Amino acid sequence: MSRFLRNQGWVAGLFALLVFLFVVTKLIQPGYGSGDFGSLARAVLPYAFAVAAQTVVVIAGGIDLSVAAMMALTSVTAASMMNGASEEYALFVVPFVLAMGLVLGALNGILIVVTRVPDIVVTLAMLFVLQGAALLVLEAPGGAAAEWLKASVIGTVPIPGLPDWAGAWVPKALVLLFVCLCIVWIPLRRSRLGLSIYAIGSNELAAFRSGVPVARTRIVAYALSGLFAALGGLSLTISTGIGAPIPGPYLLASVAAVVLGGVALGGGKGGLLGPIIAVFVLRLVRTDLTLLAIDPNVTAIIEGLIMVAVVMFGAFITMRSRPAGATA
Amino acid sequence: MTTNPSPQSPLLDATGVAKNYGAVAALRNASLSVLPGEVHALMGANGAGKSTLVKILTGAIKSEAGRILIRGQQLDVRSPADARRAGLLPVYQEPALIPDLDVLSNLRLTGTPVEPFRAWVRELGIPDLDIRETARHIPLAVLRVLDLARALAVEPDVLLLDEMTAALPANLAEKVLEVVRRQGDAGRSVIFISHRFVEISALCDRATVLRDGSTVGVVDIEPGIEERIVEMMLGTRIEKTRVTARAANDVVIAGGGRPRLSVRNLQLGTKLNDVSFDLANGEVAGVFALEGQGQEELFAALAGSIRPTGGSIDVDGAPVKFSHPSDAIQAGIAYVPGDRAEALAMQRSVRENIALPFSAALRKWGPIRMRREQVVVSGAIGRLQIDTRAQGEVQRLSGGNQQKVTIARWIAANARTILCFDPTRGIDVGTKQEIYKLLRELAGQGKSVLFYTSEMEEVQRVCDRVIVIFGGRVVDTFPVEEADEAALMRAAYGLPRGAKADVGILAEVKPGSNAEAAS
Amino acid sequence: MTDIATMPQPVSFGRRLKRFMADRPPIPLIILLIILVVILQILRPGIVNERWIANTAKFAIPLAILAGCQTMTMLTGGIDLSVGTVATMSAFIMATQIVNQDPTVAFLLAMLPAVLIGLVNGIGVGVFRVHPLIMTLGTSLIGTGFLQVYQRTVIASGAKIPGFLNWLGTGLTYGFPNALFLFVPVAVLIVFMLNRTGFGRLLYAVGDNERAARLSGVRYWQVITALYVLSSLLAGITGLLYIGLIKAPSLSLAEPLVLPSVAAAVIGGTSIFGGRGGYTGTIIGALILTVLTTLLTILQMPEGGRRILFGFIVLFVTAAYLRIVEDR
Amino acid sequence: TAAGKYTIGISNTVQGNGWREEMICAMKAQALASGEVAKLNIAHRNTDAAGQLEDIRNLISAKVDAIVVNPADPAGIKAGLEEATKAGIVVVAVDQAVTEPSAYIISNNQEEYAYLGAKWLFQQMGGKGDVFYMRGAAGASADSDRDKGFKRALAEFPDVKVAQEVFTGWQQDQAKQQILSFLATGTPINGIWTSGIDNVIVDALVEQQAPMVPVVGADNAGFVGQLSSVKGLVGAAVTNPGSIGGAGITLALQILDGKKPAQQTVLVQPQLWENATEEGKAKLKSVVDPSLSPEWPVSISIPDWTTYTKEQIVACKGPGE
Ligand SMILES: Nc1ncnc2c1ncn2[C@@H]1O[C@H](COP(=O)(O)OP(=O)(O)OP(=O)(O)O)[C@@H](O)[C@H]1O
Ligand SMILES: Nc1ncnc2c1ncn2[C@@H]1O[C@H](COP(=O)(O)OP(=O)(O)OP(=O)(O)O)[C@@H](O)[C@H]1O
Ligand SMILES: [Mg+2]
Ligand SMILES: [Mg+2]
Repeated sequence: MSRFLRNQGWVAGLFALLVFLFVVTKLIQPGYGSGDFGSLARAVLPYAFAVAAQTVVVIAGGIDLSVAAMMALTSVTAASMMNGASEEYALFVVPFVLAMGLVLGALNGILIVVTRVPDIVVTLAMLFVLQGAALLVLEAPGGAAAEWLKASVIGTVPIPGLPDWAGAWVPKALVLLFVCLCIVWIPLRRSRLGLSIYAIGSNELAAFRSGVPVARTRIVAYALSGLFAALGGLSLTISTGIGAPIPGPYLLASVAAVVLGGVALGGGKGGLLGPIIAVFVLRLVRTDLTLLAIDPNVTAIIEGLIMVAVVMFGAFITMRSRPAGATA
Repeated sequence: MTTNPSPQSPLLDATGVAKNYGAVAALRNASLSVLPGEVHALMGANGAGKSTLVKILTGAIKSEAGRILIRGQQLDVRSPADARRAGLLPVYQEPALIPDLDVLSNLRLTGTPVEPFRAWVRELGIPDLDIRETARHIPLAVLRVLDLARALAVEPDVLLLDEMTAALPANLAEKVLEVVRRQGDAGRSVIFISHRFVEISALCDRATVLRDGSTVGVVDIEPGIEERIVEMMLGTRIEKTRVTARAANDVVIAGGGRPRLSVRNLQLGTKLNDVSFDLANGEVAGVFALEGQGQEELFAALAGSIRPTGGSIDVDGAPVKFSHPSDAIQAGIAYVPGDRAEALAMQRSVRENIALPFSAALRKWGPIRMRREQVVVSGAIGRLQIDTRAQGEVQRLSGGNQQKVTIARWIAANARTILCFDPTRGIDVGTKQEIYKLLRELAGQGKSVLFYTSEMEEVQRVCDRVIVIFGGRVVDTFPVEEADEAALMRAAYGLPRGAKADVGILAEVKPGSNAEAAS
Repeated sequence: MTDIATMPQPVSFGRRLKRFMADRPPIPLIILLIILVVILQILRPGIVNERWIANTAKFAIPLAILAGCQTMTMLTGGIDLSVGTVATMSAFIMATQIVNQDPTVAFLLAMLPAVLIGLVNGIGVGVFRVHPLIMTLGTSLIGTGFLQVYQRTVIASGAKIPGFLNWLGTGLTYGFPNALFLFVPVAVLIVFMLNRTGFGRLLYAVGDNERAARLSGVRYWQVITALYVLSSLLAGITGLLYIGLIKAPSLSLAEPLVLPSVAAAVIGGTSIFGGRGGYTGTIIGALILTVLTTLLTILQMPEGGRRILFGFIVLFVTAAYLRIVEDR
Repeated sequence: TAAGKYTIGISNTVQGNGWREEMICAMKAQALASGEVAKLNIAHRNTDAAGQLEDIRNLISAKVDAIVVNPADPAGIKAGLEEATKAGIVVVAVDQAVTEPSAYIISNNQEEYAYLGAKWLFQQMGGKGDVFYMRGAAGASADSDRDKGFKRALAEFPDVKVAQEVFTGWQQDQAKQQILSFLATGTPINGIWTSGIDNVIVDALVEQQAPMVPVVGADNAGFVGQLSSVKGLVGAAVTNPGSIGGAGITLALQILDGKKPAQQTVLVQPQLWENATEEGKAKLKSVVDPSLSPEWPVSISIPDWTTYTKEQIVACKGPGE
């Protein structure tokens, strides 16, 4: 039990915070219902994929500043490919765009390994490159998305045996999110590859000495990040029906959620669940601020304060929980 | 070189291996040949290049020259993963478990079968391991054993153990030795690095001796071989200058004066129990202990690095509480840690490293008086005879010179008390002599030194008195005249002074080894 | 594996040249800068004239000062993402307070948020050990929020650019930008501080090996707090200079300088992991970026292509520089 | 305190820019002046179309009576607007059109904005010469609309060439660096068209003592002031009132009160104020307002659509504040 708390305590606390926020939301707006929850799930979608993309590389001991630009590029690519094309064509577009994310992510990793330039600089340079590429694909917002794709995040998933009122609380967007993340993450987490990603983030030397192919693992981590970012880009196209070449606010949001989710920026620690819950928390805070009609200017302050306060709190308990006599 | 004609062809055969770290030649011309089924000792003084050779054999670092044959074939071992595939499995001097993964994940990472691992762990004396525990939270000694069990579980052809037993308590060390010997009996080869002759003679068939990066001999282990090995290890440096260094200085122990440092009932979690002793002005007090008996914690507590949980420390008769090393420094107490990497800013110059304490206090943040600093720093450099050819970055200095920088810093700062934790680690014999002399000189000037060493003979060369620690307690305090190696060893194992009991954990394993242990 | 490595070899000219440059890091950077200028001159003959040099300096100076903040924080292994917000805040407050206040009072008011944000950053990083990226990101969000709130209170009074700042930002003396009157002392001071003062030594020491610094009696939190306050103060002063140059107070005035300031420090050879680097390289890094921007502006190519080129050039310059300096 | 009965939600996706800030203040002032609004619920931040969808859905959850939105993209928020209409909420888009058919639109005509200014500029240039084309943010929909208008005017003047096209990102510092770099190349130009980042351009010309060429900008206070005060500057300000936000509130209230407009779309046509003629100069004199922030458009009200006073919009207070 105590180990569970030590390993999962942060995620559990975050989850409790999320539940608390739902209660608060219900108090502010008694009419808050399943439909509103569906809206929340749809809003979470691109952020969740962005944060998943960031989480993988942060666990591997890196950072990816190109996440948002990658989402923009994959989004405009998908939107322009589907523009005027048949519904079936989208069946080809989706895997194409995902493969593109994978390859471009791997390119990030390869550049880091080959040039030996720090991650933060390589991905910063790639931020400009991908942004530029997005502008070449679509100079202005536009394009289209297949109807069936758009429908894939609207409404709920009928689950046999579940009463209607409960089924209403299972929005498609949420199911889609969890299916996509689980398909990639769960097998990965259990696999040797996944462990290698943790290993190079935790202690690169020890990982190397344990026989982990460090360079290859780093490339794979970035490739996965690219894949998640492509999912994020697709989800943007799906929810808005267009592609926009200017990156949205996903980079900073992803870094913030990663840290709130209990993933150490040094690497090696944490999982995907925490950051995803953190995304829900941040989006729900946003909802609550809107429901309360708080002065928009104050919301930026509140969001910043929450970020700083939670992280400071985390640092504070780490400091407290260190064994007596340990160095400060 | 002692040839040992053998009907078998070697399993592993390395010749002419060389490796340079910048200005430091870690290996010049090392060779090593291991037969199937043999437990082969790799011996050499500190810094002789043993660990470096193990790292090269297992692909952790690249050599610059040399030829490595495995089963007669020249395999390209570029990474530990390749070595693993070739049947070579190391347990390095530093733990290799991933700190943030639990044990099970660590096993999966290396493709180690779990059940054999568990069996080995039990065999190695840890019956109740929780395989779900994160490596970061496991004590160092247990981690070392797990590292070994992980290697054993895949049944490697050649097992390379680098100072496996150094950090282990006696009971675990004994189990490890048993297991290793059985490996040999089962026809697998083991390369075994240790500084402990008892272990070598109990375990090994042959030994390869390294000196200054070159193989200087291969010998069969037989009774009485120790002197040969020591001779080979140390080369011409063998002539013993016992106590002469000390005698050269007239020891002035300030009799009757207040002790410089007075420690009473010091307590630190489970690591230190009720430690009490005094350190006088003008005295070099030795601390002797086996690995991991609480000596590191004692030094850290005196240096203000960690806070004791009980007891008191008095400096010049006045009680002090250190909450940060700067408090200790303020009281004139400086700490030279054993690990250079802990004490030096590796990318900075020698000068900056030596002058670092001058800038530490808030009121010293302003412009530096470069001329004055230059004088003080070069004084210290001169005094320790630091080779400053590569002084732009400390990391380019040789290990011994790095170690000298850590000491020079406090000579420059004129600290009144120096806590030296194994300051001669990885230092060559010439430099060692200089350091011994320096410490004596400091004492001659009325300063006091607390000196921990892992090498027994240093105690007699440098110290006035020796404090022996075992299991976090002071078990004995000798005047140096009585501190011969046998007496020290006995005390270090917690045996009462004067007891005639056999020393060494393997006393009953191999009759006849006690004689060597005491020699 | 061969025996060649152990034999003495005649040192080739290339190797000697490389060693020469490796020991004098600014030289390869200056060469890179000259190459860029030559390319510019070839593309637009006649562009490199006195006026162009003055303009380049005008824009490089604010960037170089902010990059100085990054250099100092990066030496300790940190980063300061709040400099953009701090600079914007002091610029905006100065421009709006000068309308009704005495210039000294306005100046003090303008520097107040800089000090506060620096202090909070320093305490968060130095005492609570929050990751600098998150800490400075959080405070910059909070700062932006406060600026928005403040902005509404001064709409009625309008804004004015003090003549002195105007003179400093845009004026020329004998063809030299007046901004040099601010920059030269600041640069000399930073270089002097990093090389010749106790505080500068501590920045390097703390970033190189915090434990070693601690054992030498250095109190980490003091150094870090002072550092972030200093960084914020410099950012605040940059804001004042920048408003004199741009002459239009907006709520996102200096934000676009943040990422380039990081890039300038990295190109200039400061290690993002701490302990290595210096300000001279950073200044040249800022010049390189400014020239690069001009170069891309005059290239007749789509915006997307420009950004792609920018990203790749930044990556190439950093990688080439690392190769030259690191491999001895 | 407010006597009104409606709650109106506002969604805006660009923060920190003078034009957008004026738009928000106009909305607040108009809501207050109308006396019909009890509360404004403002979602005002930097985000993209997906983020705006989130805000719109949150406003639906908050059960507002009407939503006034400045769309991040005309098509990108269609789904959210549709849901709002289904929930019985009146939707009004301001500043730019939206593709959702049930939404009402009151917008500045961006294409016309660019066309009007460009045409005037090309005429000033005598129908020939080189123009420096300083666009907005690459990839923004308002920018591409304006590009259409600019290109339309360009097509009418075959002898006018674009000497250089740059994206300012609607950022002052970037624009200034671009114009300075460009001036330093010594390339002769005959006119400058800007997408509303205008006063820094004039500043640059003055600072560099470069030959004055005609400049087209927007009706920002700073630029309008320059048109009447900078010696030798010939130029025109095309109106792009941020007060369109106030008009949006008015339209929403009219619909809530059952007075639906004849068409779904109301376009506010831009005006052009130039200083080349005496008549134009007089007009400029009458609108110049040095007390406003230089980034704020001077057209702080729109006749027939807004009823607040200057004090009210400058106070920037909504009902209940
Ligand atoms: N990374 C490194 N950089 C520079 N020098 C190194 C490095 N690693 C080892 N050395 C130097 O190489 C020499 C051989 O080191 P090695 O670790 O092989 O010694 P060892 O025989 O294992 O000693 P010990 O008994 O202390 O473990 C030493 O002088 C050491 O300082
Ligand atoms: N910046 C410096 N450069 C060179 N030597 C220094 C420097 N600072 C201190 N020292 C030397 O180090 C030794 C101890 O310095 P320390 O600062 O502990 O002195 P102190 O007794 O505290 O004196 P003060 O009252 O001046 O602080 C002295 O010999 C001093 O000359
Ligand atoms: Mg070793
Ligand atoms: Mg003193």
